Amino acid sequence: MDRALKRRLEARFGDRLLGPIRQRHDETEIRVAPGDVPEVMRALHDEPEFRFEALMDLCGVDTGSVMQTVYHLWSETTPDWLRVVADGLSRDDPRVPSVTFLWKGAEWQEREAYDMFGIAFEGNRDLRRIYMPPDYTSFPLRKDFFLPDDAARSPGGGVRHIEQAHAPSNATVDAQVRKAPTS
Amino acid sequence: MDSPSRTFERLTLPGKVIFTLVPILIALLAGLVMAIVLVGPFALDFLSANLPLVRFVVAATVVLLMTVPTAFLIIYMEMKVIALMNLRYGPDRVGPYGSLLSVVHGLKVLMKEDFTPTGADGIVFTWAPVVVYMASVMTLLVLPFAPGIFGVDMNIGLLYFFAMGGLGVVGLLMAGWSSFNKYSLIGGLRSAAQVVSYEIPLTLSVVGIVLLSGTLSLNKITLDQSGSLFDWYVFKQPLAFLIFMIAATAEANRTPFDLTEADSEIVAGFATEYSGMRFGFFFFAEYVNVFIVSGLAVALFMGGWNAPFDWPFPIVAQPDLAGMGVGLLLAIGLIPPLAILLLAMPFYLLNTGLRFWQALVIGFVLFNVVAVAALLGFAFISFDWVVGLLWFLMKTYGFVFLFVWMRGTLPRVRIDQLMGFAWKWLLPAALLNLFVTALAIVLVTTPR
Amino acid sequence: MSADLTTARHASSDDPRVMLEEAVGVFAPIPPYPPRTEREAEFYTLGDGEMFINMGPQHPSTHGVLRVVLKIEGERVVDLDPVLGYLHRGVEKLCENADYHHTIAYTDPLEYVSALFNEWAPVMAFEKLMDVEVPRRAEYIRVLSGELNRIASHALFMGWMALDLGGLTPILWSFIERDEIVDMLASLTGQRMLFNYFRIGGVNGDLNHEFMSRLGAWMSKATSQIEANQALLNENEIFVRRMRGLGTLDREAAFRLCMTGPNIRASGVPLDMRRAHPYSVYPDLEFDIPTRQEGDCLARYLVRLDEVKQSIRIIDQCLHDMPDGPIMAKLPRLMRPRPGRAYAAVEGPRGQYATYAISDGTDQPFRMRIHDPSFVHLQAVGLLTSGNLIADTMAIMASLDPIMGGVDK
Amino acid sequence: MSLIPGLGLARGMALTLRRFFEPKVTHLYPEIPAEISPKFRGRLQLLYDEYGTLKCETCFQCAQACPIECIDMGGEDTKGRFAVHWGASETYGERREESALRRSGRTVPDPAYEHFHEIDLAPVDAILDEVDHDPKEMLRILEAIQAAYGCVPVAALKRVSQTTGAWYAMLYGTATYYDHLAVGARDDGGPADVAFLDALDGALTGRSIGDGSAADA
Repeated sequence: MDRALKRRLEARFGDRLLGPIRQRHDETEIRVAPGDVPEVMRALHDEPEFRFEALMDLCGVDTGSVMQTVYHLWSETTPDWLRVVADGLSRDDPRVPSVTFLWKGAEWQEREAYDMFGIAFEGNRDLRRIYMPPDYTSFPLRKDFFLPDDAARSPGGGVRHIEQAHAPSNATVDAQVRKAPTS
Repeated sequence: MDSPSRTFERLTLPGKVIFTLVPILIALLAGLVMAIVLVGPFALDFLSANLPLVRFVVAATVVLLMTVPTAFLIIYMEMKVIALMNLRYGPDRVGPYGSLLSVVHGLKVLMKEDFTPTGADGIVFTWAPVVVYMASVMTLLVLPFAPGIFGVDMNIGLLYFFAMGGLGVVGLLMAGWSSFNKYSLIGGLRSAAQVVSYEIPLTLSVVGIVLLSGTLSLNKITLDQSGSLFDWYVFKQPLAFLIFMIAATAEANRTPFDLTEADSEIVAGFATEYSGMRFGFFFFAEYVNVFIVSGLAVALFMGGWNAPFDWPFPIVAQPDLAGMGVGLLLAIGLIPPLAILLLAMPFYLLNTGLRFWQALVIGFVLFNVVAVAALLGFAFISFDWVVGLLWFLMKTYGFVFLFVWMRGTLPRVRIDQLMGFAWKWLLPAALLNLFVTALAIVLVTTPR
Repeated sequence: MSADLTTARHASSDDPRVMLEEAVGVFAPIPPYPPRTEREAEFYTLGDGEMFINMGPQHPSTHGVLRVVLKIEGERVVDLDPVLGYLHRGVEKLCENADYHHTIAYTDPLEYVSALFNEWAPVMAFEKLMDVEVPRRAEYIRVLSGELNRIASHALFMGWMALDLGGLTPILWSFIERDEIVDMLASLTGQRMLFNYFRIGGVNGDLNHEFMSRLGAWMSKATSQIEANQALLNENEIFVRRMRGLGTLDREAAFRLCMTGPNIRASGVPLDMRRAHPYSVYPDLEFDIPTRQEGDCLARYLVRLDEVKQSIRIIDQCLHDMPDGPIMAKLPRLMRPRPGRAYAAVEGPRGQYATYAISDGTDQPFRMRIHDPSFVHLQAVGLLTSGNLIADTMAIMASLDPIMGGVDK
Repeated sequence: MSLIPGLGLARGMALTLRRFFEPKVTHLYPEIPAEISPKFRGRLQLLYDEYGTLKCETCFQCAQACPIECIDMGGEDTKGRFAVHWGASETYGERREESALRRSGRTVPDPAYEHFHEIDLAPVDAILDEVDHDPKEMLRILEAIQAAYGCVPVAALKRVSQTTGAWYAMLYGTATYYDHLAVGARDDGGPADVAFLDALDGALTGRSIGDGSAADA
């Protein structure tokens, strides 16, 4: 755990952070509002005290109540992973600015997050589905998506073909919406 | 009384066959005799009046028939040699050491469906393989296999060879254009660009030989190289040989210049949409091309059918068969049975489990082997062309091995490198070679 | 060709040539729906003399079921658009519905060439979630088997590289190399390809006699065998001329494209997770991180060759330093880590294999993100290829070494 | 690349020619069977003894152990004998029918048990933590639950099954075997069969079952 990094981050982004900086193992986590992502990322990327040059991973998360996009950054200046969580995207219309202006390689990862969660990355030139067919309507990794062949959840429905298109907003489907797994 | 059909049905299978075939054979024989008696003299007159034509027809037939086993042999060779270089065994199931696998491939290709894809230009699509195949078969006509064994001794043989070789491109272009497939189109265009480019250094590289020998006839060029090993043009024209080999590899679309069918880039090039025997024609033409390119290299540079060294023990067996008279008849009548008995005896005496007729069969087989070997040896000693053919084929298959070996080793070049190499390196080198050769000839032959 | 294939369908719908193309039912790469993004509209509009060519998903050299739509002008590639999803299995969703142990069996076949690294990343992430201390012997065994798998993967890379450039022989020699390693790993893990060997808190089985004897026999000849095979390609003029200066990536571009692994090390960045974020017992081991400055296809190829030598060094040290002890940590039978998040990355043969796992306190991961390097690297193909020839597309794609199983997840 | 152009090509050619004469490595498979390591995990086969009787006792331990539920003991082969259904993980990865899940020992949300009251499971969890989720301590767990609730609620049984990994049927069997354990006694009255029918109705009409509160993530 790199306490110095925590201090630097607090000094630089103190007012922008949503909640305290969490550190566990070799990971440092900051949470920012979606609108702050470009400035924060640019600062982290450019400023010599951070120099997080490499975007190691970009993914979306559906917590069941809100959406998040999670960025993992790497820098030579610290032995920690820096996790930047853009928190609090609405589930109905999740939008977050794209980071392709810094990392061209984020383009496909953002496409994947769009494909799987429906998160719209504003500024991504090529935001279309990447894995699923273009006429697919739902977002599979959302928590309200259920496996269509899940016979345990669809009594009498039997096994349906997995590629069958279905809309989660459909009234008949709503009755079977799967909630987030809880303890 | 049985009806004739009942009688026929009661016969055994061999009986039925004989019963059916014998009348047919008799009828055919009678017809043949009648035909010979009636039109024989006129036909003979006609044939003797047009001997070159007869020679051409026979040669064309032989050449056409020859391509199939040649292609089979080279395909097998390619499979086996590359496999051995890859540390595999290669074909080893069909026939001894898998040698019949290429025959099975041929049969498989014959049996496969021969379809024309939707949108293809049917006529051009159908005739493209024929053009490719005929182009390579027609080149074989002028290749001198041995003294006296060649299709036509054309005085413009070399020119004819390159002209016919260039004709194959037309077929590839036809295939590429008519297939209604972009991969085929790219393959066809690649082959056109490649073959047209490499035609020039290829032709220029042999002009030096033409200057040296003063003829375009392949037969005469080969004759020009008779004598010692150092009369071969490879020693007089080493640069030309190198250029020729590189350009010929490109002409035959072989690795590292097999861009027309680069499977990792454009699937199978011009042959992508072909199946069945049409594809088989392309396949055969490719391997016949390898053979004729090797044959041409041998004829031009490696002395053709000339032996690299003189046979150190000259044996001349010219038995005067006519002088033996009745003795010949006696020999023909007596030698085979006696030899069979002689060869059968050891088996019969040493192996008590063997019946006498079984020993006789073994003896007969052995006698045949010995007799064929003796005949071949006799032919080898007494006929020039057998020796020549043997040497020619040995050298040619040496070159075929070289092509296969290159395929097993080298990666493919890129299209711009390919074209750049032809125009920037091979063409100037060929011109330089031509210039130096001409200069040398002028210097040597000018009287001082 | 009967119909002009170079016509774009957007051009005009009453064009007879377009109608013919539709009538004969020939597959056209132009999607039948209006363009969804700016980039798609730009790509699927043809310029003068350009045409589309559809490569894959059944193409000999797309390393699996990748489909690439090439926009070409003669032999020159103007632009390309990779189309993914032909091998998509939804592993992340499946992992959310499986408990922690079961996810290993799902992540295993993601990238079938280097399956151990796909197990390693999630296992490490779960260990972080559970705060498990892995026994040192288990860590050494993981490093040992992982490096063996890395060599097998790089051996295959060399063969594929040559095959995509038209050489027939190296791929079979590579498979000989790989076969020996894979047989070795089969005697250790029980399977040849999808090992399913790492467990949360350790490994499935201890080293056994058969594995050790096979490893010893292989180690005695490995270096000489690999070097002998390299002579075929490394000095080959055709090979070197095709690879040198092709698809050059400089340091900044490599970072911008989120490259990891050998691909970024070929651009002169010594970014190796084994040193940048040390995990397992790598801090105790001595090895170098080979880098090259050129950043072209040849550099990417040579960096991998150098890595093989370093891996042999690591294996040698592992065998010498291997401590005795247990191979599994003591864990409850059913895992319910406390709510939290963990990110773990390992350095695989293609780059960073990472897993971001979120636990909500149940026996199943709430969210499991699997990061695969092939996926990130594949998008560089479009950038590196435009302006080069069709044949270069294969060379660049092969030098980036994507495995479609990992790309499509 | 060497200084002399073409030397690299020649070296490559020499190398392939050397390999041409080297011993080959192909396994001649049908003649020489492959050596299989004793640790090899291959295809599952049911064993038959010398009288042709199936040795498999259908204990489902293999099906429970299989992480991706590719083992399904319900199969019969072409000769009408019992067999293991097996397949590639990719094909069987999506097998989530209730029966397959239950056979594999996985937690199955089951509408049939919905009529049993939701209870506060904290005591159960405390008991389970005490014995470290060890299914071997089954009787001790059940007795402790009996002591805590006055009966053994089915919800508690399900909980024990889920967390220890013990098969629900085994738990149920154990709990009903002993007289001092009272399984599934309800706190408040009401005929159980009516509630059961209600639940069945709910299951058939596809009513939602989960108790979804959002996860802390």
